[in-house]
Amino acid sequence: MDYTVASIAPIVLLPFLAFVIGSFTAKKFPKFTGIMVCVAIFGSFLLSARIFSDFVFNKFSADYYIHKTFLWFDLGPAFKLNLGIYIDQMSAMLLVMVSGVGFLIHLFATYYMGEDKRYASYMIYMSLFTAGMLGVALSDNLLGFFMFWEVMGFCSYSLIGFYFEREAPGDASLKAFMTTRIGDVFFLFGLLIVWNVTTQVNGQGSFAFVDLYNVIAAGGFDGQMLLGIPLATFAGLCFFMGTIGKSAQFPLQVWLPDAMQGPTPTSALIHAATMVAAGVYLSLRVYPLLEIGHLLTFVTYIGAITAFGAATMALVQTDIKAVLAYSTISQLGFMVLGVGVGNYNAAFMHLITHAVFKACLFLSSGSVIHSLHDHHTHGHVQEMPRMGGLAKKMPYTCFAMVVCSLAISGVPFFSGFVSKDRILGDALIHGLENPMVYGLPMFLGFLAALLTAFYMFRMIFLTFYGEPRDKELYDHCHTETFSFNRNLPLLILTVFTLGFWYSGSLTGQGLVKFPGVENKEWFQTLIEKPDDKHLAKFETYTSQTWGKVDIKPEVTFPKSHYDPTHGLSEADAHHAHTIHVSGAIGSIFIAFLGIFLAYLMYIRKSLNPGWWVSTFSGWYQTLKNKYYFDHFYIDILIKKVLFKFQDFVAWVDMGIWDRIFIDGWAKVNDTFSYWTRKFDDIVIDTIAVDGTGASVRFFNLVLRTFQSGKIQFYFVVIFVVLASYLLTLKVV
Amino acid sequence: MHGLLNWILWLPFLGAVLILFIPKEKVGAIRWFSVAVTAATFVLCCILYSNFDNTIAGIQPITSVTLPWIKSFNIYYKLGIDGISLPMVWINGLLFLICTFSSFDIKKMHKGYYSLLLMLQGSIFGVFMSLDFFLFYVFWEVMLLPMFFLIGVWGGENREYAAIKFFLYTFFGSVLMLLAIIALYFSAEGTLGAETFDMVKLMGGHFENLRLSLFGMDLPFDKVFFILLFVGFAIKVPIVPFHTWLPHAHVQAPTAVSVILAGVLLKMGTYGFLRISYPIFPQSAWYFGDILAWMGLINVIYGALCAMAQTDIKRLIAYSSVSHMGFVMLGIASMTTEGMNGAVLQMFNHGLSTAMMFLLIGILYERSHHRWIVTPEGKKGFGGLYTQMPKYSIIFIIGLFASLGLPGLSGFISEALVFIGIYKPYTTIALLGLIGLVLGAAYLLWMFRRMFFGEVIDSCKEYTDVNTREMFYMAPLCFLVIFLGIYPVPILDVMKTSVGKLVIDLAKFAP
Amino acid sequence: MFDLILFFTSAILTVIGAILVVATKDIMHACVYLLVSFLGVSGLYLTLGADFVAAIQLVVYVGGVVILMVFAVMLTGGPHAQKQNKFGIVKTALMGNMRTYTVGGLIGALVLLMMVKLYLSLFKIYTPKELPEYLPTVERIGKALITDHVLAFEISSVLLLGALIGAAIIARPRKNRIN
Amino acid sequence: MMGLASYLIISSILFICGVVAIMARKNIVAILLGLELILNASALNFIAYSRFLNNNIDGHIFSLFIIVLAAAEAAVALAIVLRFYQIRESVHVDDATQLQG
Repeated sequence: MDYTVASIAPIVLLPFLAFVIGSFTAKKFPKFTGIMVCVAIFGSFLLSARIFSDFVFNKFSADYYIHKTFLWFDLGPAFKLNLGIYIDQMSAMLLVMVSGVGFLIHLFATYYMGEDKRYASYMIYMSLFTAGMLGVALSDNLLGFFMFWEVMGFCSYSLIGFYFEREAPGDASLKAFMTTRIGDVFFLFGLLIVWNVTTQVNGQGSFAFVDLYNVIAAGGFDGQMLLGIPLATFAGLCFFMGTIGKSAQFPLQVWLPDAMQGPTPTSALIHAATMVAAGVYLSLRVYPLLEIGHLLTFVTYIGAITAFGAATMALVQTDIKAVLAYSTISQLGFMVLGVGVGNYNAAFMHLITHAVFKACLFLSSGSVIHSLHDHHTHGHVQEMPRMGGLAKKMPYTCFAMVVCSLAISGVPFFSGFVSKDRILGDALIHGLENPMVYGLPMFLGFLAALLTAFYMFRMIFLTFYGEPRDKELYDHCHTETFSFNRNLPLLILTVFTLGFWYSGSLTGQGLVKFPGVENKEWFQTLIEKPDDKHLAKFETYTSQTWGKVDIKPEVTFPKSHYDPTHGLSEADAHHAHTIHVSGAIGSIFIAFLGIFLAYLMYIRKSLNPGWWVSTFSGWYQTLKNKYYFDHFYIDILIKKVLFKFQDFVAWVDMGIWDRIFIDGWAKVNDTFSYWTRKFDDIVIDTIAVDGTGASVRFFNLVLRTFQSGKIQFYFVVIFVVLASYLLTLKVV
Repeated sequence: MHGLLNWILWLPFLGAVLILFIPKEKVGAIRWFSVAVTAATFVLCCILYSNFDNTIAGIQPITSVTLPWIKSFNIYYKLGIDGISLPMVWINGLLFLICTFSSFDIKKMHKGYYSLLLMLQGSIFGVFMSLDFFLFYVFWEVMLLPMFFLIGVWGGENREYAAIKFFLYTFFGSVLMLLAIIALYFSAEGTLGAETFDMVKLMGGHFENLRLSLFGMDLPFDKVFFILLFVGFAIKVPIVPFHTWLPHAHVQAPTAVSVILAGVLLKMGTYGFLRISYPIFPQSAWYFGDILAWMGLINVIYGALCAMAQTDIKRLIAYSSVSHMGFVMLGIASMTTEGMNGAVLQMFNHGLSTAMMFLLIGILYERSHHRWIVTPEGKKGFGGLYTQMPKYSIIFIIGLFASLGLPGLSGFISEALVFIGIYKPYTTIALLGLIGLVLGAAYLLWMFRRMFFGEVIDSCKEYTDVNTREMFYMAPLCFLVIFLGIYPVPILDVMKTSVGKLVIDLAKFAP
Repeated sequence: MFDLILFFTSAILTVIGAILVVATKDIMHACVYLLVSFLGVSGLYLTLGADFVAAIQLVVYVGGVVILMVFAVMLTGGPHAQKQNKFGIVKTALMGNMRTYTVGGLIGALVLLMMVKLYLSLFKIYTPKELPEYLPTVERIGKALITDHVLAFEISSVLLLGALIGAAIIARPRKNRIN
Repeated sequence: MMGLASYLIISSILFICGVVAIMARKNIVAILLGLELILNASALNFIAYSRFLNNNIDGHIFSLFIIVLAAAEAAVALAIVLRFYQIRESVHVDDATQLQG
């Protein structure tokens, strides 16, 4: 296809230009700015959709790609820094997801933030953020990736701290930026390693993914050590630290719940649908490095711990957004778990499906929150204990939220089931094969799935069903009427929570097929894991310069076909399918069990939540306090260690080094000069110089005493002298 | 073209003299005259930039000036620029233009102030342009004088202490440098055939085999004088054990002087490394490379930690300068193309971002008359500035994020280049340097959070947002910071040939 | 025999006169005793055969100097001098008291020691010999003065003239007296 | 016959008396009297030596000059005393300390 700069670059540039123009028009024309931003993102969506349709409908080839580079700057022939775009199937899907979901969220934001006095500036930040995420998706190299990644970090900072009149958003934004920053610097170090290795192998450093894959295939990392750790492990760990930071994995998950301080569409766009997904996307992009660095087990554990830990924390939240925030962390944990167990495209699929339904959930919660206005505090209500029975008031929102909750819980026919089940299925295979290593992550994964179903429906039941617990609030809540920017985005997103969009079969494994959509496992077919065996194809990948039209006549891209055996032998494939089916059945059971438990507890009230809380109050407190991570980081690591240490250093600097050594040295010199001055005064001046004068004066005094003018005294002297002369004279 | 450097160098001095003839009551005339002089100088700098030939490595012959000065000692009036000095010359022109605008706030003795400011500009130009050691030293010393008075007269409440400390500290360094210069002068006869102060002739590692007898010890000549030059330049940079003049000077200096101090003056130290220490003593540069790299690392982390503990904004930014100059040192110590380019670019970018920060603090100080994030009584010094001064806050955010190295703003590219450069020779240092990046974000954002978020505290309710004049001089910096963050080529193209030559020259002496 | 008598008489006059000059409390008496003493000295000159010198001694000293002294004493108010100096401190008595005499006595003893030391050695080497007869000295002195000692002679004449004029000028009363 | 020793003893007595007069007296005129005694003692010595040592005329000449000097000295000194007395109305030697250092 004839891709030129004009058909690709605007995907990023449109929202970016909307940001630039908007920053000048925001003050004067807020409405216009909001519309312009939406239009710009819709433009990105159209261009992305074109690419997507091209990739999926026309080519349908896992090998099809577009790679364009341009020289950013060079420092002589030995150092050229290229930026560029790289679109393969994964980027194409991510692009369409980000721009599509992003557009819907923007649309919703025009409703949610419409009355806010800083509506326009909110919209342009969102626009810049979307540009950043699209840049991440388009970037052909790790440096560009990193740059857009950081731009997203900045936008996240600005948007979390959007309500800067209050104190809490300030803390939350600082925490978010700093926590992700820790991951980012490791990411940066990973970049350095990649640059160095590519320089060693190719003689020309590069950050491009393709070059990275080629270098891995060429064994560029083999046998290299860094600080006693294999270089590949080190590099993989660095990139995975980026994931941990950005995707809020254990142990850096602390920032994401606080990030809910931002307006709700922000939470939907940044902290659920896209930005946090960028971390997982990074892990997927550097998957070969994780593989040759033997990090997958580690990744599995991190994912499983995160998924389970966040799910448990979500159990006790009373804030509707907090439940969703922890659920996000938990789902991200599932994705990372998927990466860890090697189910590359399931992880990516979960990224996409999760983005859709989590965006929808957040927007729905935004819809709920926006409707509930507390006339006493003049603020919106987010606390679930004050809700209840809202289904009657908000039928559309309720519908969207229930459907999305079904999807996230892993109920069949919904997207969450398709993607999550595949991850759990692979975890099950690994767990059964190697229970000593993968047993625990598998177990935690299933447990987290159970908890997910439970807490999601706990939220649904508490919010929409039962009796309204705050009657006044309920009465003030307006009945929802359909509006294009409030309900339309929810409903559109709801449509895409259905499983068949993503897979032609119920489980996503081509096993239980939907009627009429046989062999449409496009997701699995097109996303090919770049593991050790599949790296060879990247050697043929070439990049065009920026301005040229993308034509690859000499290379043909055969249409890909779904391989049900996934390259395994017949027996192995059968074994895997058997386990997957049993896993699917298990997870269906688990999902319904979770929903049923929630039903028992919050609708039937046959299980009393209060009894559980009082019985396990220690656990309850632990969960309420987020396993004391915040306490540990802020109160102990930062306040007790870092602050003390920095105060100590500053004290050493000014109190010891400057005051004692530098000023002390001045003092020493001062003292020395004081004593030399004293010496000068006393010895040189007083004694030597004045002393000469004084001695003259002294003898003057003596002689003057003799020169008394008394003649008789002279005679005495004369005679005494004469006598002494004569008496000593030796006269013969 | 030949006279261009002369014009750039002497125009500020001329202005400094002419301004004395304006009656001191005519404050407006004094201000606008100095603006005119700096603007003219800046225009000349731009002409210089446009006439610069990127392909020539080393000194540009077209602009060089060589005139005999003191013939009997082989002292020449020799000016010239290359890719390393041009960015510095240009940013000097720019920052002084901005500083004259920002100095409209000063309250007393306008004539002397502007005269000294112009004199300072001229002498800094001289440092960056002179290719004769003697001339270099003269300008290096002349620079101290206006600086001393600018801090000592127009500074804060503890200005005399700061000014004297600044003066003595840097003077101590220059004396060591003078010693090295004289030693080089006399040793040049044995190695080069004639006694000379010419930097270009002295370059190239001619002093490797010389020995020096000192206190009965037989010492290598080049290493001893490398250390002396190092101390002289390190005080200017400042490298950590020699840095304590900086917080005092910054805190006490008036805004414009802080800007110049952080924006241009500190770069004289690193410029000295690139122009003098390294080319003249390449063997020693390799020999001491490890130590320099570690010192750079210490600068980065130590400066950041100290900055975190500060409650005075200016002092915080002063320490952040220490931290950022550490990156420059890392880049220089790496001796790689990327690292060196990164270092020079970082010199330029730090000049922009830190100038922004100091100007912004100056604007705030103009309104608040204090600079406490947390007052000594433990109360909030500022709060809710975001609500109170939205435009100011936006500019502040740009400066802040440029300073902490956000991609898309200028600081990132130079820091990334430095890290790419330092990774290969000193991997451990690169890894530890990351702590500096985290801390760098931490102290800046922590400051931002405490000052700008939350409710507007009572003392901040009177503050007005930035006015047109302030906007006018902040805008070019904002633009440059963003533009160079996206497209650094205009600066990199100028420097890369010269820096590349320097790296190649140094690589010849690699052990 | 005559010589002997003359000698003893003269010696006694001289010694007694000298001692009384020191001892007396009255300045006028002291002048008179000085006169006696000079007479004795003149006699001693005669016993030594110095006829001309003895005559000059009589003429100049006894006839001139001592008279001058007497006039001086009379012109300066004699013994009636004030008892206090300008600071109001009581001055030592004009003719001396116990303290001044003690000092004088000590110095005198010192001089005596000197004399003894000098003369004892002199007497050791001195052997008396036969003395020649007395001869008139006037002619020889006159010749010596205008031959060998003419310069000293002329100088002393100038000196005398100077002393004369000087004394006259110094003693001349002035109008503007310094108080 | 009388020897040299007897003359010398007499002149010594004269001399000592002169010295004591100079020391003990405070009257300038009285001091001058002591001075005259000393001069006479020396003159007597000259004469005695010239008689007993070589019997020539030189001692006489010296004595003559001493007498001349003594006369001149007495004249000037007494003039000074007179003048001093005119100024200070005193002949006390302790009042004449104008030449002290």
